[in-house]
Amino acid sequence: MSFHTVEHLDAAPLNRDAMAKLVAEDIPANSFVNLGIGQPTKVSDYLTPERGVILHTENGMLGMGPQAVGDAIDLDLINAGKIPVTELPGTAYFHHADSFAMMRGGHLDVCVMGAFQVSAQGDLANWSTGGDDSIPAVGGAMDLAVGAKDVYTMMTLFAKDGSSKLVTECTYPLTGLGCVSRIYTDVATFILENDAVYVRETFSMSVDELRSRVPVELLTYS
Amino acid sequence: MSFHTVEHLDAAPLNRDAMAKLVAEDIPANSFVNLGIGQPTKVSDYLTPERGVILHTENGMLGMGPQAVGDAIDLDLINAGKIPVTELPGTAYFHHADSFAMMRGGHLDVCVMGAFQVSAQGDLANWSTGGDDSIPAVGGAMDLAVGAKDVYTMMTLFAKDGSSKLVTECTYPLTGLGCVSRIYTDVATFILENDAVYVRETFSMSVDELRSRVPVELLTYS
Amino acid sequence: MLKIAQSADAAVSAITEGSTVLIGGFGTAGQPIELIDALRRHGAGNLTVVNNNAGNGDVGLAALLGAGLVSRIICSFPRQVDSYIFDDLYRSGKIELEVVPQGTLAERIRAGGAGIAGFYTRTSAGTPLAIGKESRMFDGKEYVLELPIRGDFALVKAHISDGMGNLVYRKTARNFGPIMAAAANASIVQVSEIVDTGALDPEIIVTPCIYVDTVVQVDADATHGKAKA
Amino acid sequence: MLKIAQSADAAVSAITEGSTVLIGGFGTAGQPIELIDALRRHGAGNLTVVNNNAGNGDVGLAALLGAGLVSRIICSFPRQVDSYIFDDLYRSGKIELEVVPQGTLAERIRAGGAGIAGFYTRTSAGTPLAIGKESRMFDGKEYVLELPIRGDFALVKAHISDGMGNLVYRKTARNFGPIMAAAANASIVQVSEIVDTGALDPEIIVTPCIYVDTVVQVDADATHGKAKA
Repeated sequence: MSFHTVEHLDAAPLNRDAMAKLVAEDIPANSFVNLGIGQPTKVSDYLTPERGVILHTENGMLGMGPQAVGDAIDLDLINAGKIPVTELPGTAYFHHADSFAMMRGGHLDVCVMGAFQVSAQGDLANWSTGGDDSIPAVGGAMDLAVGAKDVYTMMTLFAKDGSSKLVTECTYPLTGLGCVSRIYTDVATFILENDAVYVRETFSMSVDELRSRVPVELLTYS
Repeated sequence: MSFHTVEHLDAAPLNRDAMAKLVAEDIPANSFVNLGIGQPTKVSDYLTPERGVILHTENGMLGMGPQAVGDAIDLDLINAGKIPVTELPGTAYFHHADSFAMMRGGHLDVCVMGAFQVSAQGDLANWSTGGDDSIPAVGGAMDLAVGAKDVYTMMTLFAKDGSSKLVTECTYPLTGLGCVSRIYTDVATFILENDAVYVRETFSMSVDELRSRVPVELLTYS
Repeated sequence: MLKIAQSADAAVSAITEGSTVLIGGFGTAGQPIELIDALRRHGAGNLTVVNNNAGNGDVGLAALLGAGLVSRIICSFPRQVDSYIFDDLYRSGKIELEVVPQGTLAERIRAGGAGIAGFYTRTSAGTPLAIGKESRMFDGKEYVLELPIRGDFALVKAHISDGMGNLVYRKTARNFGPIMAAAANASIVQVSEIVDTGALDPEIIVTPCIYVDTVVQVDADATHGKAKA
Repeated sequence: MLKIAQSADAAVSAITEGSTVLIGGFGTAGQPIELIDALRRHGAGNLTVVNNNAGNGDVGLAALLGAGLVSRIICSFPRQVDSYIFDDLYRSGKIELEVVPQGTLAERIRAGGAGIAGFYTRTSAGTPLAIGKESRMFDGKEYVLELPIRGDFALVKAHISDGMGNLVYRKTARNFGPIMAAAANASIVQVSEIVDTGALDPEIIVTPCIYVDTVVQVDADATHGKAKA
């Protein structure tokens, strides 16, 4: 794929919905996709049926439909975030080992996950902040990280203290090595390819400003 | 289990049907059983429904019924020997990996297989005579040998040249190590337990005659 | 041969102190609440529990933990918004936790039922969860050696059983049930309906009866997955 | 996205010289005869074929071998009463044979589709088929390390597909189909019927559409498994 780096200097930083919409637009038509718990779930709101994207949920379902409301709520039909969902025509159910075989075996085209940190090499940290007091809980994140053909991540680019979450080396416990191919943030989107990090778009700030705040070499598409 | 060794000196050597009947009588009620290709298939003729024995066939079926005849023949419904069979109430179908997981995972109570040789330690040789010209073909024999809780074998005790097929060490290529627990032959039945070989019954010959022709220490139950 | 128990309490009565118990469910979907409640009343302690989570709210698995009967839990995602009972036990050092990536957990349970003594997966390679585990390169990538998980008992929730113990499940409540039933020495299954043997199409059976030891029918309303409120 | 091919010949047209082709079936049950015949007409040679057997009589897989298109076969049971075409090729050194215990063959194919780089099985430990393979002790017993099998293509016979490629099978014709579909880069499936998406109950689908690339409907009489004579 080839891009031109675009700076949207007058745009506001993206909110969560705008980020989800951007991710949804980038997911190839007719692909098999897993959306992680939390923010990535929102991506499904922007996947129109014509796109033919088929959603996998780790708890044993391919062909997941929108969130269930009212009488459609069935506590035997939930997604990975334990939210009641619906089934679409062509849905299939399977047990957990088969579900993760599907994931680990490289059959999913894209997964979208939240991130605490992503390194310039595509290392992902999104399951633990490593605090002594934190209870470790990984779920399916490590399986998704190694299994999906493409791993897209969503996060705000800067932590509350202003530090960049796109880093030279992750300081938080790793989820997977060299697995991330795209990073969607509120102020920029990045593509990781050829062992380098490219800026694809910026929102509200220039590439130069990004470079001043992100400790990773940022290339641009010409 | 405890037995008394019985010598049926006046009996004729068992034919294949009589051997199959003996095996069938020894299979515990309500057990899950796999009958190997060839002679062991005959055992099913002597398993009455009241016994509640459930037959597994390696090609993906639990609850196999009798051989199909006439209009009941369906080429999509065959046993491991590729003979058309029928299904009983409570049958389940599954794919090959699941079928052998069932076997390898130790869930079958008994399997019955033919044998070329069995050693005093319970080693089994039943897949190749090791001739240079022979085409190797193992099928599911090695999986059954390690998977079933009990492996019963059926064979004539003596080869055409008069040599014993119950041996100190198998000379034919092995199928599995230390897996056989019972040996049914035309002239005697043996139980392998506590690292020893016990004669349970003889047909047409005495224990002493067996001892003179079989190069393995034979114990008797008192 | 299938035992049909007359109550959930009868179904779990053979579970002994110190057992490893595989408990199905992903959150509350597929969680065999009635069997877990019976196990709590039964009172066998020092249990090792294998479940994807570590309980929600103060019912089911959470209540079992709360009763102090579980000394060790193997799961992928203990920390949830309503896992406060586990959280307290963990922080006060009253329960041992082994966190396993979810797919590795499922595959280890499958291996336990399938006679696989170990397998190599890329999952967790290079992460803290691989520390202390053997790893090995295949085709230039690092894989971690993972070992099977088996249970003395499994508690599973299915939808329908026939008279022999053949099972079908319902929607995403299937999750860990089939692999746990296969990986336990004795599987105890709660269903909302028991039908005559032969009433289930042989093509649709998910768990063949060979993996099922005890079945108990529980109140259908409680197991059909509808919201109760 | 599912391709629905208009003929078996069109369905196999992308298979190239030197490919590894997983071919379903146990004997003739589940053997995708029409796809194999099309592959023979297609003529791509130097194939590696993975199948439980090595052909029966002079049709289907046997005919593919007879046409000289297969240089290597991986199977568990080549020698059958009517495997004379394979027997001749083997004895004259025209085909390479790898014999694998049937359960190990199935598990290696499953591993290929499931991202497992290797697994330990007791099957074949201490036998000639373990020679040259790594082995290792677990709990005092010897286990053999086995590696995954993947295919460039899989040829599978199923019973019904929906419009997305979700599959159900028929009786023991299911055999290797589901695991081969999952272990191939491109799966080509012949079915006797294609139904509307949504017409199959989601609970009974055996192969989810993610594992299916191309479906072709062939003459139903030939695939319903009834004796033809």
